[in-house]
Amino acid sequence: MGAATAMPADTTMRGQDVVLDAVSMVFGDFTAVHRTDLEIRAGEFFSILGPSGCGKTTILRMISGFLDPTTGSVRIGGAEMRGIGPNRRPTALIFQNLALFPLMPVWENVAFGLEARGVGRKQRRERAMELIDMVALRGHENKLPGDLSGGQRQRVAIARALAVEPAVLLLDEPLSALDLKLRQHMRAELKDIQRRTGVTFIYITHDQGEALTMSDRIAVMNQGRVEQVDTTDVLYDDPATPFVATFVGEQNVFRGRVAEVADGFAVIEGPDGRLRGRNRQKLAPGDEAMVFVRPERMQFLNGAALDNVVSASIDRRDLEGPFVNLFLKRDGNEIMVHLTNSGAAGRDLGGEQRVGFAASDALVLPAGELARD
Amino acid sequence: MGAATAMPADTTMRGQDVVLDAVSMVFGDFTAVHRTDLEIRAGEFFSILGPSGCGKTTILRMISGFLDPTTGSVRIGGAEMRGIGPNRRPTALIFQNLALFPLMPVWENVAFGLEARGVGRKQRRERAMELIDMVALRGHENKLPGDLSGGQRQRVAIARALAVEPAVLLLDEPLSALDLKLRQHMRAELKDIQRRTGVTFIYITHDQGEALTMSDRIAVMNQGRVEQVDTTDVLYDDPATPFVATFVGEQNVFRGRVAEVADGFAVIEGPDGRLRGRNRQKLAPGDEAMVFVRPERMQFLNGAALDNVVSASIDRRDLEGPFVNLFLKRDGNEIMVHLTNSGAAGRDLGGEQRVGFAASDALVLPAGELARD
Amino acid sequence: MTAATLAAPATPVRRTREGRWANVVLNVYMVIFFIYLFAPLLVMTLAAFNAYDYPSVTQWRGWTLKWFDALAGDTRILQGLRNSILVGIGVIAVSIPLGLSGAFILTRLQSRWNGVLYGVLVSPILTPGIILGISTLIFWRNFQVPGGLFLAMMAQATFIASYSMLMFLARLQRQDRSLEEAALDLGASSVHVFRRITLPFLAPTIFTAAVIAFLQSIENYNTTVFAIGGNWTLVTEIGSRFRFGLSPVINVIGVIFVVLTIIAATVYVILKERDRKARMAR
Amino acid sequence: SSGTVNVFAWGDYVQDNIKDAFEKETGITVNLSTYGSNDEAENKLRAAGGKGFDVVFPSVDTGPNYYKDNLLAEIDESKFKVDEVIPSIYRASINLGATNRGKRYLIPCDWGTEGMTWDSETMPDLKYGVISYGDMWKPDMNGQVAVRQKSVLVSLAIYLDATGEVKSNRAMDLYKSEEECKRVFEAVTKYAIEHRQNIGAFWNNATEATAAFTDAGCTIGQTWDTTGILLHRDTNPKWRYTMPKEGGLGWIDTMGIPSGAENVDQAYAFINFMLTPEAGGMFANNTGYNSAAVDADKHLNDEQKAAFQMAYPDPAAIDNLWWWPAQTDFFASLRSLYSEQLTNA
Amino acid sequence: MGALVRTYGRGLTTVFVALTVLWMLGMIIVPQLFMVERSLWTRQETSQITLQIDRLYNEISTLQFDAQAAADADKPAIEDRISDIEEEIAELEAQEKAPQRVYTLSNYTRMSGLHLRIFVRTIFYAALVTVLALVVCYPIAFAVAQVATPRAAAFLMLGLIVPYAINELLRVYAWLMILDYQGVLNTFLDWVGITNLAAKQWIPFLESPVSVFVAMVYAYILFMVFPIYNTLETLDRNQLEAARDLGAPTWRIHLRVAIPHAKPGIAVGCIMTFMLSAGSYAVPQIMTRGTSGDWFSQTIYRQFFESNNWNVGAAYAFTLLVVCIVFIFLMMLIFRVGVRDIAR
Ligand SMILES: Nc1ncnc2c1ncn2[C@@H]1O[C@H](COP(=O)(O)OP(=O)(O)OP(=O)(O)O)[C@@H](O)[C@H]1O
Ligand SMILES: Nc1ncnc2c1ncn2[C@@H]1O[C@H](COP(=O)(O)OP(=O)(O)OP(=O)(O)O)[C@@H](O)[C@H]1O
Ligand SMILES: [Mg+2]
Ligand SMILES: [Mg+2]
Repeated sequence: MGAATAMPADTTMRGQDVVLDAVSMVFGDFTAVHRTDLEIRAGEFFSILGPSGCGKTTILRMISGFLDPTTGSVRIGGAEMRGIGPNRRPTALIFQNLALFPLMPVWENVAFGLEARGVGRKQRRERAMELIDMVALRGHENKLPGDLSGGQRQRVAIARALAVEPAVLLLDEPLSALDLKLRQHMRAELKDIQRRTGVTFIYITHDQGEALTMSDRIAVMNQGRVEQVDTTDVLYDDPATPFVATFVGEQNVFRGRVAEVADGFAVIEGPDGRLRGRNRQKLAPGDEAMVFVRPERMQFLNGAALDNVVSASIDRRDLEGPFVNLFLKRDGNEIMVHLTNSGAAGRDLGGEQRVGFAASDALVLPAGELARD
Repeated sequence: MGAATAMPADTTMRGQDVVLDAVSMVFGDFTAVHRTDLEIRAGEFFSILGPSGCGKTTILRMISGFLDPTTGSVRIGGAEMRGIGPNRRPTALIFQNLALFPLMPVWENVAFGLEARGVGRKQRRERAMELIDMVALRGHENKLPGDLSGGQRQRVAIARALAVEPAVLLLDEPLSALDLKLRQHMRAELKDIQRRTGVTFIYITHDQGEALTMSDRIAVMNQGRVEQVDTTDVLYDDPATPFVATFVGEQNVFRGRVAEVADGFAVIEGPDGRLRGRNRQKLAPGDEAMVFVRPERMQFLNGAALDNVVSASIDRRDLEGPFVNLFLKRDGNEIMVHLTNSGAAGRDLGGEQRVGFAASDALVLPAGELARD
Repeated sequence: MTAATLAAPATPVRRTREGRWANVVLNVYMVIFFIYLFAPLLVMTLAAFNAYDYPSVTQWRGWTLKWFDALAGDTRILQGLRNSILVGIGVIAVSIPLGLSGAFILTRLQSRWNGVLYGVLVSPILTPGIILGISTLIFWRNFQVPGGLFLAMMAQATFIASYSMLMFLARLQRQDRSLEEAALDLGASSVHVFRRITLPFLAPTIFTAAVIAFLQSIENYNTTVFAIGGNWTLVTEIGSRFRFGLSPVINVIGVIFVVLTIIAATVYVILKERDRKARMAR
Repeated sequence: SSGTVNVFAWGDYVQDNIKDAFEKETGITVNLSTYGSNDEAENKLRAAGGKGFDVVFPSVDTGPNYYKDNLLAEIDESKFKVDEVIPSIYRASINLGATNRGKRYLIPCDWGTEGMTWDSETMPDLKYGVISYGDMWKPDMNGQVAVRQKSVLVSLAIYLDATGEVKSNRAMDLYKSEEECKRVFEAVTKYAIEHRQNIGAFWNNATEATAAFTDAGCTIGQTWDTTGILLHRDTNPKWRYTMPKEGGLGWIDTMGIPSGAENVDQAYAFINFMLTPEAGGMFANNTGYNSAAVDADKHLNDEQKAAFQMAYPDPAAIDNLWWWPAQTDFFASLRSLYSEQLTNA
Repeated sequence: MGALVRTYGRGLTTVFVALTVLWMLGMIIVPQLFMVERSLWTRQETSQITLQIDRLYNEISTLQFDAQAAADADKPAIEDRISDIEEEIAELEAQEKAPQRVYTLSNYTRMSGLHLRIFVRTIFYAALVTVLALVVCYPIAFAVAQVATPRAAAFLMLGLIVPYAINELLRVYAWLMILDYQGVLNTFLDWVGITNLAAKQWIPFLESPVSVFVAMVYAYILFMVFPIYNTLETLDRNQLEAARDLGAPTWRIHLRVAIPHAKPGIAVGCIMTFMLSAGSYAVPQIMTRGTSGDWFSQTIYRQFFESNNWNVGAAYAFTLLVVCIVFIFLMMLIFRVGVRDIAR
């Protein structure tokens, strides 16, 4: 835990920006990535978030140079990358399974990129030791990767990638093999290393928690397309599509048809009655629409008047620790209410309940594909 | 999803109680389980929760008969079990990896226990079909386990174990191989099956979320010892030891020495000043102590007066979706504040802050080992 | 299908520039290698259709099928084939049970002797074939058992059993031991567990091991030639014909085996491919 | 009579016509196994403990190898028609290894020679009366000579005895005693190694011998009669075969009954049949060897007669033959020692 | 053993143990011990006296044969001669001793300089074949394991296996047909104009050990390819990519990542190839037609089946076995692999 604070900053590195310009990737007759434009700023922590198979790795491999885009171009620091192999790009890749060299001790792993560049053994080792210090692994330099813990291995992979002083670090779900606690811990550490080195991080994940906690900006992908690029808060509060709305965080979804629009709000009519929410995408009356409300914005009606009210019966109460999730049933539709564990949260509830939410907490979007459960 | 509600109840089974009486288990010179007493009531959903390697599986194997306790005795339904092999105990075990027989179709898997008891093929199949109905797998009876989804396999394992009409079902982290969503779904289903069959479930897990959501009672283990046995809410609100306090859910921990005691409260003096909390374990002045406060009970001082106040600077804000975790730094010590995502939660905060908590939300315990991060 | 098209880029790995040159070299090498691999087969096959009395392709005397007729009438070769099959079946019968027993013991024996036992049981694989033949011959001499089909079978089984054992070991190592425990927990007796869980699990391996044992037996020369005594198998007959009167009949045998193998292999690949597709479809 | 007889013979000895004729005449079924060299026959029989076969065809000089391990049964001269065998051959065979300590084990079946085969197109000057073992050791013959490891040292001894370079009583000293044998082999091997570059191929059996000329590029060499004759007849008439002036190496193949034979009566029937004039003639026509049966030559075909004429243009060629004496232990082991030296030189 | 009984019960366990013991003792250990025993004694050679007796007997037989045909008048003389000889034989037989079995190391120590040379050369050549096979097979194993698509890999595998459908002897013989004087290669070169067969100008491939190497590498390719393939197949492709991403050229990727990973496979392949080639009888026999030097296996064969000296043969065989064992241990040491790794 204390590792992060003890790490010295490394000032030899500097991030560069990455621009994908009308890039697409077709394998045979399957389009893995549709025409995409993306600008990643120098020195930012940028995440690409999406379900499995949506094309995240493909984008990463185009940036790193293992794949040539079918159309469009990749520019790093302004320089066109077509025709430049992975070993000559200012990028370094961290693989999902880390791909540490199991037969080399830690320091040789870290020094491998230097070895490949013909740096002498002594210098290599010195520089490797600096990086090993940076990731707080001093004392482990002669161990084999197999003898390290998951988190330590993670740090070796980072040090190895940083050893070649990349301007852009590409991380392909680097935490997915770790267990929950360690994953949460490494989030902070990764973020910290990024801040100290100033290197551009492009981070791939299908775990929204990871993306939300670490990133400056996030691109959400679905089936080969980028659906939204925004900061974490905007993404969470103002998702652009039903997919983004449901993929990032939990949502209660109500379907219906727009009945009225006024003042940036829309009223939807559906099986759950009339519901009012923000109409950011300027839907017109008659449009098929969906209303999204976060479970934590749902409230029990203890006398308070709310814009929208639904009644349902409590089915289950899941104590998750710091919070409690209540599940309410309504005609086979499930409504989820998120309550902070106030000691007695929801414990005294039972039977039919009326829950509601403010119109400003609800978002109306055109009907569309939801993220698969 | 709807499966659980569609399942008919099975009335042929009845749970029995399990008593561990001064049981311990020594491997060579390593004591995996220290002298333990445990009473599991007939028909309850009992979980054993603890970190990896703490001895959970060992306890389970002693109950199922694969291991003989070094000392003490195991009684099931009042009957002493020593000398009775796993194939003659009224228990059935569900393995972490399920251990379905890959070459037998579902129904043969389910019927295996009956086959081993010499029940005729026709009867076997009939009974198997009943159980397959019960776990809502009708239609899949002739498939091989390899052709089923993770959740379906899970249900086959349950049906197979129930086929021998055990009084006690032992489950060894049966959900750990599933992905998050499915895991959450199966929790409800398991709980439901337990409720309908009335069989005693002894459920092993290192995932506190699982234990909290499903169990009637939980035993928390650490390094071969049971530290607390209680219902979920008690465990969360009134942990008996620092280990339990920190293993179950998140905690902010403050160290110090008891200065005053009065009215069931104690005042602790330490590097964070004077802090007041509930003194359930009747510590006396001068005792080394720790104060535990859940992150969701921490509050920012917006004028409100609180018993305890600490000032610290905001270091990091992790947006987790429905809630936001704020991390404050104070002399290298980290304070975590859990806020429901109210749209603007913590976004406007910065710099030095004063946070506090009510004395009734804080718990004072004798100083001791914390759960490893 | 040439080696070059086989190695055609299929994964992104080889789209890299630096890899490209290395890949050209590798492809060229593969082509040469496969020529090396198949040239003898081609020569062998052609010679089977040459009317010349000795196996040859340079002394071309016109196409003929007469060697196929000659093979059909060659009683020694046919008898040799029968003997080979007999020995092969014997080898299966001996080496599969031995291999299974060895594998079971090695997977379960928790003792420092395990390593020693393992060493002894695989040693026949690492022993030159002629030595196995010689020692078998010398050993059985003491019991007045002369060289012959039986000794050939025993000598072959000595090392083929080791191969089978290795296959069973590999399979058993992949066995999930909790399966057997689960069965026990459900009330099954140990014999029941063996019959219902362990054997079915091993069944495919037993089948492959039997096929491989049979093929190895048929193919073996170095060991057999010492132990066969006055009798003969197909291979020792071919061997002795090297010493006396080789005719293209031998090539015909080769051609038949090649054709059979290609058919078998193609069927295998097709089945596997279908299996793979079926699995992908799920 | 009836039953079966297990015959273990040289590959070309018992061909279908002989087998059919025998089976038709006696009603006995022939079970045939074949071998390609004396070593093979001897060792298979030894490995099989003398069991499994009823008739074998060892070369007469290898007899002692069988006696040592009691692999053969004594011939019962009452069951076998001695008159069928050419008497001079029958007599000569006694000393060549057909008997042991007063008992006969082997009956001559046929005889043949090892002489010179050469390419008459590139070497038109060579012919019977001129050609010598020495022609193989001439300086300009690099890689063109084919010889048999087991016999080349003996023929060379005969040649060097004739030229006077190494006296050996026409190679008979090789059998006299171990010391003499060593002396002669030593000298002869030295000579051979000095001329090693001439040797283009060693052969050990008929196939290899043929291949030596057709595939390995040899133009002259020492071969069995059948190799030379068949090369001449089937491959190219330019190949010739005849006796060198020092005398060809003569061998006699015999028939014997293994000690573990089970069908002894049938074995005698088979042996007697093989030595009838008709069978003898058939045999000679089949193989190109010369039958030891009385009157077999009356049944020779023209081809065979012509071949005989080429190989042995006059009776002196036969009189001058050098017959392989019965092997002694030291001869066998020294011969393989020195031939190994030659091979690995 | 406890675990065995617990899983399979007493009855089955007994069967397994019995079969394994039978195999281990009756088929592996004891036969080898018998071979070693056989290599440790000799029978004294028959003496000159025995030879003399044999010859005298033959003389009697000849005289007896002559007597049958001789005129009656000559018969007494012949019979006298016979009885003289019989007396002589009786005298000699008194001196003749039955050959005895003597335990000695002479079968080993008396290995002639020539055989020793053959032995050393064989080991050297076998090592050379092993190295050659490694060099030839590594790229193939790598290509099949790492570069080819699964489909192509299946076909490549098939291509590797098909030549093994025909027997080793035939495979090697096919090479003879290719490398011979009038073989495919020389004929081709003749056609191209490099050689002139009619003028007896050809490239004597067969006359050099090269031909044996070519055929032997060919014969044992599978035994080298498969173990290496098996290990390389488990090499995570990401490691290769990681190495390339870090800037390593192809050769360094192999040197630092792929080859170290394939070490156990390389060790096993080398052990198998060495063992097979050092003990190969058929390949050198066929490929050289006996003209170039022998391999030790041929010498062993000759001891058994030509010189009829099983004891020396057993001694030679045991020597070969010892060298193979030493080689195995050497490889295991160099590549730091255990016996267990040979299990694949
Ligand atoms: N070389 C290839 N040939 C054909 N299709 C490919 C290839 N590589 C990837 N694909 C396909 O492209 C799609 C996107 O793949 P990609 O690996 O980018 O997904 P991903 O988002 O990284 O998924 P995951 O989270 O599972 O890693 C997938 O459907 C995949 O099957
Ligand atoms: N047969 C055994 N011999 C020796 N030690 C053992 C044996 N079985 C278990 N142990 C040890 O006992 C301790 C407890 O093991 P156990 O399997 O009960 O842990 P667990 O709580 O189930 O852990 P996990 O969550 O990782 O499954 C471990 O330290 C383990 O190494
Ligand atoms: Mg991916
Ligand atoms: Mg466990």
